[in-house]
Amino acid sequence: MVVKIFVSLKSGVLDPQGKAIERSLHTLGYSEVQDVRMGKYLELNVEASSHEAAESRIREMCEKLLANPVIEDYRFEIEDGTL
Amino acid sequence: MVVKIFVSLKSGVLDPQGKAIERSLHTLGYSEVQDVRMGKYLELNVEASSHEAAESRIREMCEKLLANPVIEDYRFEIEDGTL
Amino acid sequence: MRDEKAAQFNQPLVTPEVVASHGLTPEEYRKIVKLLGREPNHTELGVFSVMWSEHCSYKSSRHYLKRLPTEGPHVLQGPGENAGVVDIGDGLAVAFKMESHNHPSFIEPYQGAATGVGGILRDVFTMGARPIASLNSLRFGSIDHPRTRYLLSGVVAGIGGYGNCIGVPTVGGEVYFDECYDANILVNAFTLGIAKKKRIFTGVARGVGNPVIYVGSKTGRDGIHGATMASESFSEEKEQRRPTVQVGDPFTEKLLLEACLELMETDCIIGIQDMGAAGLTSSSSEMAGRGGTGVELDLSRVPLREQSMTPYEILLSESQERMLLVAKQGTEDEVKRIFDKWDLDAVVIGRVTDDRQFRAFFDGVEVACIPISALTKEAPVYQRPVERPKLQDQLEQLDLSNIAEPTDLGSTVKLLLGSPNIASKEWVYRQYDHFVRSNTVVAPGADAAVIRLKGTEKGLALTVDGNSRYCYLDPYVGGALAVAEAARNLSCVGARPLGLTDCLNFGSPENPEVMWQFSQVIEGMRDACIALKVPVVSGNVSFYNETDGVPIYPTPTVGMVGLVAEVAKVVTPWFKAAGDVVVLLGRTREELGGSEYLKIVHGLVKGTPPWIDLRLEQAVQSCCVAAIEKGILRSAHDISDGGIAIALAECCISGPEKPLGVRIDMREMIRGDALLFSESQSRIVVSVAEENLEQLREVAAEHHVPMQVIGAVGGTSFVIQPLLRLPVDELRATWSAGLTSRIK
Amino acid sequence: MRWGVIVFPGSCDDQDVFDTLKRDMGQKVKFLWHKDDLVGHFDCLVLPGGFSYGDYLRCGAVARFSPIMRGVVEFARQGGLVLGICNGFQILCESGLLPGALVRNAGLQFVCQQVLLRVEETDTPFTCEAKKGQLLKAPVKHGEGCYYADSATLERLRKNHQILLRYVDAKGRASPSANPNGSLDNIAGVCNETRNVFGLMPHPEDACNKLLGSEDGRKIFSSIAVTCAQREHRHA
Ligand SMILES: Nc1ncnc2c1ncn2[C@@H]1O[C@H](COP(=O)(O)OP(=O)(O)O)[C@@H](O)[C@H]1O
Ligand SMILES: [Mg+2]
Repeated sequence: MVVKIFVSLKSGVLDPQGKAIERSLHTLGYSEVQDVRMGKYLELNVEASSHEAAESRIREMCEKLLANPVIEDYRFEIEDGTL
Repeated sequence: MVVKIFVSLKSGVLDPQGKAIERSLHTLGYSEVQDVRMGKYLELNVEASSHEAAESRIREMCEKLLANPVIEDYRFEIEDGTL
Repeated sequence: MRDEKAAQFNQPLVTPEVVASHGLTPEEYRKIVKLLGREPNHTELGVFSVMWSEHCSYKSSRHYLKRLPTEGPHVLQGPGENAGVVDIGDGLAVAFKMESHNHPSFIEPYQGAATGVGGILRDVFTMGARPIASLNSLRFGSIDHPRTRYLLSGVVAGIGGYGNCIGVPTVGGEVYFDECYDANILVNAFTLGIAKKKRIFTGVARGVGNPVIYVGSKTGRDGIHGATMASESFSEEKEQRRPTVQVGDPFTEKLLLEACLELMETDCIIGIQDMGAAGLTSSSSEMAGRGGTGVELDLSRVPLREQSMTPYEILLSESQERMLLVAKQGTEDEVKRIFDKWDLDAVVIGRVTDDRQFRAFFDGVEVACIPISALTKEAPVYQRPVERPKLQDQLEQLDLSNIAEPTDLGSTVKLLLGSPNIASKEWVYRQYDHFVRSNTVVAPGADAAVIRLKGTEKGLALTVDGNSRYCYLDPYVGGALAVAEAARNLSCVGARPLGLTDCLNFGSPENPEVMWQFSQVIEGMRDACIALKVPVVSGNVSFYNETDGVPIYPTPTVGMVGLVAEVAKVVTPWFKAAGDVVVLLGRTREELGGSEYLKIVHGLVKGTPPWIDLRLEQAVQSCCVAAIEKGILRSAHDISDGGIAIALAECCISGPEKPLGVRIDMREMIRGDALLFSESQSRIVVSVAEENLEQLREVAAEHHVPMQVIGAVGGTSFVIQPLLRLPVDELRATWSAGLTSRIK
Repeated sequence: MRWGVIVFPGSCDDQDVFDTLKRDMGQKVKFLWHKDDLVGHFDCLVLPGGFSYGDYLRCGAVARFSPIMRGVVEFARQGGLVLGICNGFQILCESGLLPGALVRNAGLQFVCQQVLLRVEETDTPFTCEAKKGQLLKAPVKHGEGCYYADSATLERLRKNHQILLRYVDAKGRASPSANPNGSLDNIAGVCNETRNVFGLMPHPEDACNKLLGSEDGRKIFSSIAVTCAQREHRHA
C-alpha cells in the first residue's frame, strides 16, 4: 500500500521557511498568496494485511520517529496499490 | 482557496533523507516499509476568481520558485474554503 | 557471438552520429579502431568517450602543464595522484588538491557545489589523509544579473551543507563577481588533509588475483556523461541533454571517510581511489594503468540503486560517495567487517589481472575488453593552435591623462569598500563551520587562514587567490601575480609556502586565443613558482567555460599552503592598538591598469596589470615572515584589490573588536587616485609598537626591502593627509553591508 | 573522574571534545560507540556536536534510538551528569531528557560565529564555577539551534531556574541582535528539572585554549569536574 504522510509545524510554532517563501512569492508579484506553511511530505510503500493494520503501524511510526510531538502534527493517507 | 502543494524528488534522483529514514524504520522493526521518499509539503491560501485561475497561478509559482525543475516534480490540490 | 550477446543488453549500434554524440571526433574514432584492432561496441565507445574526454585525459593541457615546476625538498607526491603530498616534519605530511565543479554548479547550484566538495574530500582521504580544512574559490556573474543571487546562495549553501555535515572546517576562500561569469560560474573547491608520512596511499592496482572491492553508496544513473559535459561548452540545445543531477549525501561520505581511514590503519590495502568523474571506469583503469596490470570487473555485482541498469550505465555512472580499492587476497573479510561497522556496502566486484586489459562482464558475458594503455597512456594529446588575441593590443592601451581624478576621494573609497568584490564576505563564510576540529587559529576574514597542528608548536596557513582581470589583460603577468599574491597572503600571517595546487578555468581549448591565454598563464605561474620556490603538487584544468562562443576571463585560481613555525606568533591583518606605527613595506607606483578602481569608478577594464619584480616580491615576503617570527609585528595585511586605501581601511575595520582609526601621511609624486588605488605588487602594510620600529628597520634593511613609516593608529577617523577624512564607523557599516545589501 | 564521549554516526565534534578534555583540561576520557551498550563507570557523558545520521528527518531524531541511548537515559535517571553540545542538545531534546525542541534558525541559514553567553544560574553541576551574570565567549555553528518550547514549558523553565545560558551582547543584554538563531527568550542552554542533564548550542570545547580565541569554555568543564570531585569526596 502507498502511504502519504504529511508532517506540519503546530500552529503557534514559528515557521520561518513558510514566511520566507511567502515573502518571495510577494516579491515575484503573487500578492494573492497568504499564510504559507511549510512541512514535510513522505511517501512510502508498506506491506500490511489490512488497511487497519497499516493504519496502526503508520500511526506508531509517526509518533515514534517521523514527527516530533513538541512541534509537529501529522496526518496520513493510505492508498491501495504500490508506488 | 486552500492550496496544498507536494514537491518530491524526481525518480532516479538520489534521496539521501528517504534512504536514511527507511533504514532507521527498519532498525526500529518496521521492516514492512519500502521505498521511502522525502519531499516538501506546502499549504497556503490563495485568492482567485476561479479554480482555473488559481490553478494557472499556482503552476507558475511552482515552476518559478516552489519546485526546482532540475531535480523535483510537483503536484497540487486546490480546495475551496480557507485555512 | 559477442555481438548477439551484446544485443541482449540493448546496445545501440555504433554509427557516426553516435560517435559524434559522445564528443569524439572522427580522427579519435579511427584511433580507437586502430588501438582495438576492431570497431568498439557501444559500451566500449562510452568508456573511451569518458576516458578521452578533456576532463579525464587533459588532452589539450598536458603539453603545457609539464612546464610547471613540481619538485621541491618537501614534496612527497607531485601531480598525477589524487592529491599532492608535502612533508611538514614531525613524521607528518599534508595532502591537498583543488578541483572545479563549474558546470554542475551552474545547472543546480546547491547540489553542484555540494558534490564538488564531496569529490575533493574523497581525493584527499583516498591518500590516507584525514581532511582538516577546506577552502573555496567562487566566481559569479555581475551582482545585478538576475540569476546571480540564486546561484550565489545555492552554491554557498551547498558548500556549507556538505562541508559542515562532514565535519571539515571551511576556513577561507574568495568570491568575485564579474559579467564575464554571467553564464559560466566557477566553483573551485580545495581540501587539505593530514597523514602520517609513512602511511600514504595511492591509486594503484597490483598483485594478480587481488580483489577489486567496491565500497560506499549504491550506483544510480546520476551524472552519466558528467565528464563529457565538463568537456563541452554551454548552448541552448545542449541544455536539453543534461545528465541526471548528482545529489550529495554528506552523511554517507562521513561514514565512508571514517571507514576508509579505519581500514587504512590495517594492512589490507594495496591501492585505493575515489570514483569521481567517469566513475568506475576511470578509477579501475587508472589504477591498473599505474600498476602496470589489468583489471577484470563483474558488473552484475555492483550494488545498484536503480533497476535494469545497463553495463554502459554502470560503467559511466558518476554516483557520489563511492570508492574502489584493491585489497590483499585473503583480507576481504576484514574489509567487509570494517565497512559493516559503518553500515556501508563493500563488495568484491573483480580482480587484478596480468593481461593489461580492462575487461568488464555482465551476466557472464564480456561487454568490454580494452587495453588499459588505450584508455590511459594512448589517450590523445593535442598541441592545439595558439594565437595572441587581436584585441590584446587595444586592451593594453590606457592613457591616464584622459581619465579624470574623482573630486571627492573620500566617497570613492566608500564606493570601493562597499562594492561586492571588496566588501566583507562574512555573509558567505558565516554559513560555513570554520571551527570544527578545534584547530582554527585564524578564521576567515584574514589574508590567510591558520590552523594549528595539535601536539606540535606548528601551524598551517592556507589561502586561495587569483585575479582574472589581470589575466585577461596580460595572462603571463596575471599568472605570475596569482602565485605571488597567494604566497604574499601566507607571509602576512607568518607562514612560508610549502606548495600549491591550482584550478585553471578557461574557455574552449579549440579556440586558439584561449589556448594562447592558457599557455601564457602557465608561463607566468611557472616563473613565479620558481622565483618564490613553491612547487605545484596537484591541480585541475577546467576548459569550455564559455557560452555561445564567449569565454570567461582566463581564471587560474591558486591554492597555497604554508608552514607556520610557531603558531602562537601568527599575526592578523587588523590594527591592534592606538599609538602603533603604520609602516609600508614595498613601493607604490602609478599602476592603475586592470585595477578594481578603474572598473568600479570608470567602468574600464584596460591597461596592463601591475608589474612584478619577483626578487622584490620574495624579499618583501621573507621580510614580513622574519618580522613576525621575531614577534615584532602587531598586524600585517597585503595590498591587493583596491590599493593601499582599501588595505588601510580594512586594517581599521575588519577586526572582531570596535574599529580603530588611523592617520596616514604619505607622499609619492603620483596623482592622488593612483596613490590611493594603484594595485602595485609586493606591498604589505604592517603595524608595530613604537618601541619595535627600529628592529623592523633592521629586518627590512637585511632583506633589502624599501620601508616607509606612513602613519599611526588611533582615533575614530580614517585620515589620509591631505586627501580624505572619514569616520571609521561609517566605513565599517559600508563595508559590512556591501554584499548583503545587493543580494537581498 | 571519568568522562565518556559518545560517537554517533555523523558525530563531528567528538574528537574536539575528547582532545579538549584530555589536552586542555587534563581529564580521563573514553570514546563510546553508539552501537554498544553503556558499560563501565562514568561520571559525565558527553553527547558531542555534529550531524548524527546526517540530521536527516530532524536533528537528533534518529540518534536517540541508538542502542547506547538506553544506557544514557538510565544513567541520567540515576543522577549521572549528561552534557549535550549542539547536536547532542538536539538528541537530548528528541529523547525527552530535556524539554523543548531545536528548530530551524530564524534566519534560515547556518550560522558560524563567536557569541557571548550570560551565565544565568550557578547552582548547577555545569555552571557552579562561574559567577552569576558572567559573560562567556564561545562559538556557535548550527543550522537548527532555535530553541522552542510551548508557553507552559517555558514558564516552568523560568520558575525552576532551568535556563542556564542566554545569548547577550557585549553589554550583557539579551537583545534580539545578540540572538544568532531566533531562540525563544535568547535561550542558549537549559537543564532538566533535576539539574543533572544540560544541553547547549554553543561549543565550549572550541573555547578552551588561548590560540582559539577564548578560554571561557573551561568554566563549563571545570564546573563538572569540581562537582564530580565533590561527589566522590562525599561518597568516600
Ligand atoms: N568563499 C569564501 N569562503 C570562505 N571564506 C571566504 C570566501 N570568500 C572570502 N572569504 C574570506 O574573506 C576574507 C577576505 O577575502 P579576500 O578579499 O578575497 O581576501 P584577500 O584579498 O586577502 O585574498 C578572507 O579571509 C577569505 O578567506
Ligand atoms: Mg589579501
